[in-house]
Amino acid sequence: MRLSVNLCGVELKNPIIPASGTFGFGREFSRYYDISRLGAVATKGITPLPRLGNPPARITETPSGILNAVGLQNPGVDAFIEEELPWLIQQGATVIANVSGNSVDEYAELAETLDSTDIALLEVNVSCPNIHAGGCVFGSDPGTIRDVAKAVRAATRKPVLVKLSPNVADIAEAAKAAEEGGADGVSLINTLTGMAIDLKTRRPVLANVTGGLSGPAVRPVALRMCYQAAQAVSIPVVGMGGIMTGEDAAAFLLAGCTAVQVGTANLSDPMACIRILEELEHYCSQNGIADVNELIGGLIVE
Amino acid sequence: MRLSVNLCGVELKNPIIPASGTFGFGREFSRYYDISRLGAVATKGITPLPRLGNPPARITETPSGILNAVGLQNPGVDAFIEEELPWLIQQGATVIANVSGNSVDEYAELAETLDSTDIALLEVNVSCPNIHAGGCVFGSDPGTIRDVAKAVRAATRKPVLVKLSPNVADIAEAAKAAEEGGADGVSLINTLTGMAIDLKTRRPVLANVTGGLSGPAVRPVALRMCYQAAQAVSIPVVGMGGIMTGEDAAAFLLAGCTAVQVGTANLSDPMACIRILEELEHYCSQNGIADVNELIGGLIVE
Amino acid sequence: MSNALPPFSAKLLSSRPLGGGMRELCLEVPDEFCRASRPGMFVHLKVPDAPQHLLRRPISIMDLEPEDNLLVLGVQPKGEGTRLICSLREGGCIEMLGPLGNGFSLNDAKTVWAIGGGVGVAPMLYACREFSKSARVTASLGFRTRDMIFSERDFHESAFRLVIATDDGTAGFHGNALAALSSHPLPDLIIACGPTPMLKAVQEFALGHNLHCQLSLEQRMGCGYGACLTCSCRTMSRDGEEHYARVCADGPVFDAGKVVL
Amino acid sequence: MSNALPPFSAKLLSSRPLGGGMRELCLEVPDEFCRASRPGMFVHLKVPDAPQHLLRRPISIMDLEPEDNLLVLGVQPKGEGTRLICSLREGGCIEMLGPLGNGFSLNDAKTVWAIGGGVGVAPMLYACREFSKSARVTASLGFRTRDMIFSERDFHESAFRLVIATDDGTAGFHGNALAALSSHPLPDLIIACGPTPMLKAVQEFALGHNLHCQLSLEQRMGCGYGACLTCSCRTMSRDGEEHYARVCADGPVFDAGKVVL
Ligand SMILES: Cc1cc2nc3c(=O)[nH]c(=O)nc-3n(C[C@H](O)[C@H](O)[C@H](O)COP(=O)(O)OP(=O)(O)OC[C@H]3O[C@@H](n4cnc5c(N)ncnc54)[C@H](O)[C@@H]3O)c2cc1C
Ligand SMILES: Cc1cc2nc3c(=O)[nH]c(=O)nc-3n(C[C@H](O)[C@H](O)[C@H](O)COP(=O)(O)OP(=O)(O)OC[C@H]3O[C@@H](n4cnc5c(N)ncnc54)[C@H](O)[C@@H]3O)c2cc1C
Ligand SMILES: Cc1cc2nc3c(=O)[nH]c(=O)nc-3n(C[C@H](O)[C@H](O)[C@H](O)COP(=O)(O)O)c2cc1C
Ligand SMILES: Cc1cc2nc3c(=O)[nH]c(=O)nc-3n(C[C@H](O)[C@H](O)[C@H](O)COP(=O)(O)O)c2cc1C
Ligand code: FES
Ligand code: FES
Repeated sequence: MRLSVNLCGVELKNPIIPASGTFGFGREFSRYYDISRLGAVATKGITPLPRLGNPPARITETPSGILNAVGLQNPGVDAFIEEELPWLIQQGATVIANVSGNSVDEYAELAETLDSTDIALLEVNVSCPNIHAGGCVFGSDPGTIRDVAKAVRAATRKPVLVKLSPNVADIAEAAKAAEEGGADGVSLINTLTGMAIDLKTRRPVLANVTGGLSGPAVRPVALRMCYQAAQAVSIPVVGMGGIMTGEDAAAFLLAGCTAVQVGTANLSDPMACIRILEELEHYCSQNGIADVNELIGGLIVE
Repeated sequence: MRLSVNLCGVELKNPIIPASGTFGFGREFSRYYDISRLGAVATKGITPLPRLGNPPARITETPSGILNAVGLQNPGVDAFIEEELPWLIQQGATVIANVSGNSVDEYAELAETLDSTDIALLEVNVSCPNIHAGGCVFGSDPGTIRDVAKAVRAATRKPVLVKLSPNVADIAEAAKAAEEGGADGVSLINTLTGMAIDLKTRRPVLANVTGGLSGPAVRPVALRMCYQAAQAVSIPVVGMGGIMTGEDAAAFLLAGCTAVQVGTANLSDPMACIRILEELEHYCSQNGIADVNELIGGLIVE
Repeated sequence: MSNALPPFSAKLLSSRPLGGGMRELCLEVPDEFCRASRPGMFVHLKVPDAPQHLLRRPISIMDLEPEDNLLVLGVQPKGEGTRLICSLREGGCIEMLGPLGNGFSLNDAKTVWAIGGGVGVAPMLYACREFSKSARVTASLGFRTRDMIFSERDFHESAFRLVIATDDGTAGFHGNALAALSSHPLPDLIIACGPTPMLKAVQEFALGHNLHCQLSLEQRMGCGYGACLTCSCRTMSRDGEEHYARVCADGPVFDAGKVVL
Repeated sequence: MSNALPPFSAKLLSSRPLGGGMRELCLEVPDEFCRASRPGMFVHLKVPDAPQHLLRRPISIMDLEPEDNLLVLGVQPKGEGTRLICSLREGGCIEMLGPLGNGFSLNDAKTVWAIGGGVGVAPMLYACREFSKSARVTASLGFRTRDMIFSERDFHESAFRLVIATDDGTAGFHGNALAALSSHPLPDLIIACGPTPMLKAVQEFALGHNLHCQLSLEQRMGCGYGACLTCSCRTMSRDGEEHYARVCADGPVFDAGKVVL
């Protein structure tokens, strides 16, 4: 069975990629399995300088979902390049560097800094709901998305994925903005902004008040947005949001995604990505699919 | 214990209201309990003319949520006034008429038609994701929200609630647009647009392809949006989205809602609203709250 | 006006495998339930201990023994919900709403064909039992293959005549449950429940022969009691106007002449 | 490098009530688990048959009998997750990840105070048992009231000396578990687990008296194995710089001098 897919010119062993922020820089997972078995690895979000992140509590459970407000805790791009990337490359991982900036310039600088490294792709997170740029979230405005895509595209030779926020009125428009800016692909969805209240203390559960919702609860929204994005653009779409099983992954491929990312599932189970990969293989073989590429965009809509 | 709240000048026995589209016109529920026990009743969405609705399948289950695409099947405003409203009034229900139009004019006409009836409030649904006005959903544009609110406000003496869509980038802006247009209150959230795929047939589960996601899965998003809306406007907010228990209802009141609506829970259990009312009462008495109004906006945020 | 039975918790008295992977669940139900039940009605079951499954699951009444307050269901574990329902242990409880729906009407029919296909065989047992009190009921039951057959002995007992058909000819008539009746004299009434292609065939046959015919439909449901309008099926009124009726409350049983399959 | 024990299914051998609403669960665990365990470590339990609960629940190792591959947990049914864990039936299985975390380090201490409060008493039992092999361990256990006391006999067996304290004075010392030790000679090492106010008091005491002290913290967790950075606690490095450490992987045990409570 053929599982490999081509994502923006990069050949991936298979379409299963752990999602940014749920896989650290892979070290913890390499204690459980050989991470080079994965299609690629999306790193924890990287910023120009180290970030402390938000105060705790940073996570809580919601029905079939979780809310997180890590706030982009990370060691900064230099430490990433010096300490994390070489290790990842040594493991044989195909690395997608996920980056976050506070301005168009910061994004461009990050892209430039990473251009000469061994990363395979750049994933530009314009959508983290837990940090704010001048009060408003970057990624909900098509104009800004286009500007960031353009600046990053100009600053690197690596293929660029723009990671979109679901907290928008029109995801097709956001995807088109990324495409117009020169993105080689889009990935979605990041988390939906949500909130939980502790009825005993009458306070927000998260210190940050709001957090990002992910997990199976958001899957219907994610699937819809991926479908709409895939309809709207001609660049590849990387889908995610609540993927817990191989069948969930197959649904995103059918909706038009070239590859998928697995986030929250890693928090429930360190073996999740490998299990999902095996289940996807099983689904294909059960359904007479010899090449996983047959699934991509295979949804039948009358 | 005092449970009554004042919603836009209308005194409600209690803050529990069944949500539009999940309660029909109340007849089915009156076989299970006395519907005058409820704070009010939000009717099925009413349009100027009768609507057939979408072909089946119209509903499916998702993790801790449901997707529906009823497509506003309803008998039209005249049949509502002649056949449903008198019956509701006779039951002693406080009626919130939920209306949907395809243009600003249609909304104004609906408001005018209903002005001389015995409804207590008008709930203007600018957000149903299952019908489309010229391809784009009405309720995601603040300008349109303002226009609809204004036109409806001018066409009736009844208090007007504008029901907001969660499929927007900035809910505070949407709420403010409604307030600026003259709305007496806002209600939210309507459903998040989502999708489900049948892995066996490789087709969308719903005939309409997409549907509206509701239930506990969306509660964190709903709670966040209600909190943000309540912070942004000075008119009352009616909160909903995944309320299944009295504690859930209390969380929405704490977030700043004057009353809450219960939707999907009615589909799981015809007694849901009454149970939730009793649980809310229990929560109050357990926590030394003598007046439910003490909860409203009582969230402690540092 | 509050006259409907609110959801109640029913105790599982026994659970045993039927044929074809189906399970027979015998549950204890209150008197009011028994009094309100009629063949063709269904119950709406909460998936036990699984709050993530918000919607109930509609399951036909397969049999009822009012003297013992006994409800019998035949459940096919199809997806996660029915699988969890089938794995309930004896002595455990399941939350139930019902009986719901309109049910079959015998009217004055003296001869009846009760045609069931697959899981749609289940409601036919209760119908045979009840309608046999005043009519001659010929039950024709279609299964995919011999191993899928269930409740044959119960039908033998309750129907005037029993015909078994299998798609692959491994038991009884080789073909579908309607074709299996081709040599039988036409009845006053046909009632049928099963997969849509089967219902279509029955509908066409009944309309062609001008026979009274009632079809029991399946549709994805929300509430189950008429409020949410999600369980629609297309119906055609006399004047040719199309409507969407509610399978849960206007059905699940529809006049073959009125429903568009 | 793949040297961590992947999640495994552990059989519940016995379940019995302890004091104070807690339940003692005895589970069968593999040899590798026993080899890797140390006092202060925890397991991360999947809530059984409840996919809507995505996150696991961290529970300390309360005791371990490696010869019998026996893991003992003490679980307080606090919310829905722990309630479901506590209602697991004997013979059933629970999915487990672990042992996780760093655990307490005895180093060369010869005298130890093991201070536990409430549910935080649980990990102290395993610590007493292990550390008593080479040190004199005085266990001081604080409970809200007499009815909340659990595992007293086990502590009697495993600690050199046992002190019980209750907030309301219904048993033992009237006051908290630290105050209960005021007349005792100072130890080489204090280890503590319990509510934050208690930990703060212990921290202050230890720093004031220049004692080695390790505190076991609680925090809401995602993965439990260091990947998601959601379980943070504030730490202070020598140079006064603040960081967020991971309670699951850098802890749950922290040097009292480094952690900011
Ligand atoms: C009036 C009526 C009577 C029925 N009687 C029986 C019976 O006696 N025995 C029996 O085994 N089955 C019966 N069914 C079918 C049964 O309801 C479905 O197999 C069941 O709902 C599937 O649930 P699931 O969780 O196992 O499957 P899933 O596919 O996981 O269910 C997902 C969702 O789709 C709905 N759904 C899926 N298939 C159907 C279907 N065929 N009809 C309605 N909803 C569906 C489910 O209720 C659920 O909401 C009946 C259906 C109807 C409408
Ligand atoms: C390292 C560690 C060891 C622990 N050891 C024990 C033990 O031995 N025995 C015991 O009874 N309890 C122990 N706890 C506390 C236990 O994990 C929580 O009581 C439990 O997670 C609550 O889950 P719930 O579903 O019952 O409650 P809910 O409040 O419904 O849980 C909601 C969410 O919040 C999290 N959460 C709530 N309270 C806590 C808490 N105090 N700490 C961490 N997460 C929390 C839950 O894990 C879950 O994700 C320990 C916690 C930690 C961090
Ligand atoms: C704990 C946590 C941390 C995350 N951090 C990042 C991040 O740093 N950068 C980013 O682009 N997305 C981040 N995400 C979002 C995920 O990559 C993913 O888009 C989202 O969780 C939806 O997928 P899922 O439902 O499979 O988790 C984070 C998600 C979680 C749960
Ligand atoms: C079956 C169904 C039909 C609905 N129809 C309408 C409608 O006609 N008008 C409307 O404003 N909202 C409609 N809604 C949205 C609900 O009123 C409510 O906003 C939403 O479901 C969120 O609340 P919940 O999570 O409690 O269901 C409908 C929801 C459902 C589930
Ligand atoms: S299922 Fe709600 S109307 Fe039929
Ligand atoms: S819980 Fe994930 S890093 Fe600690």
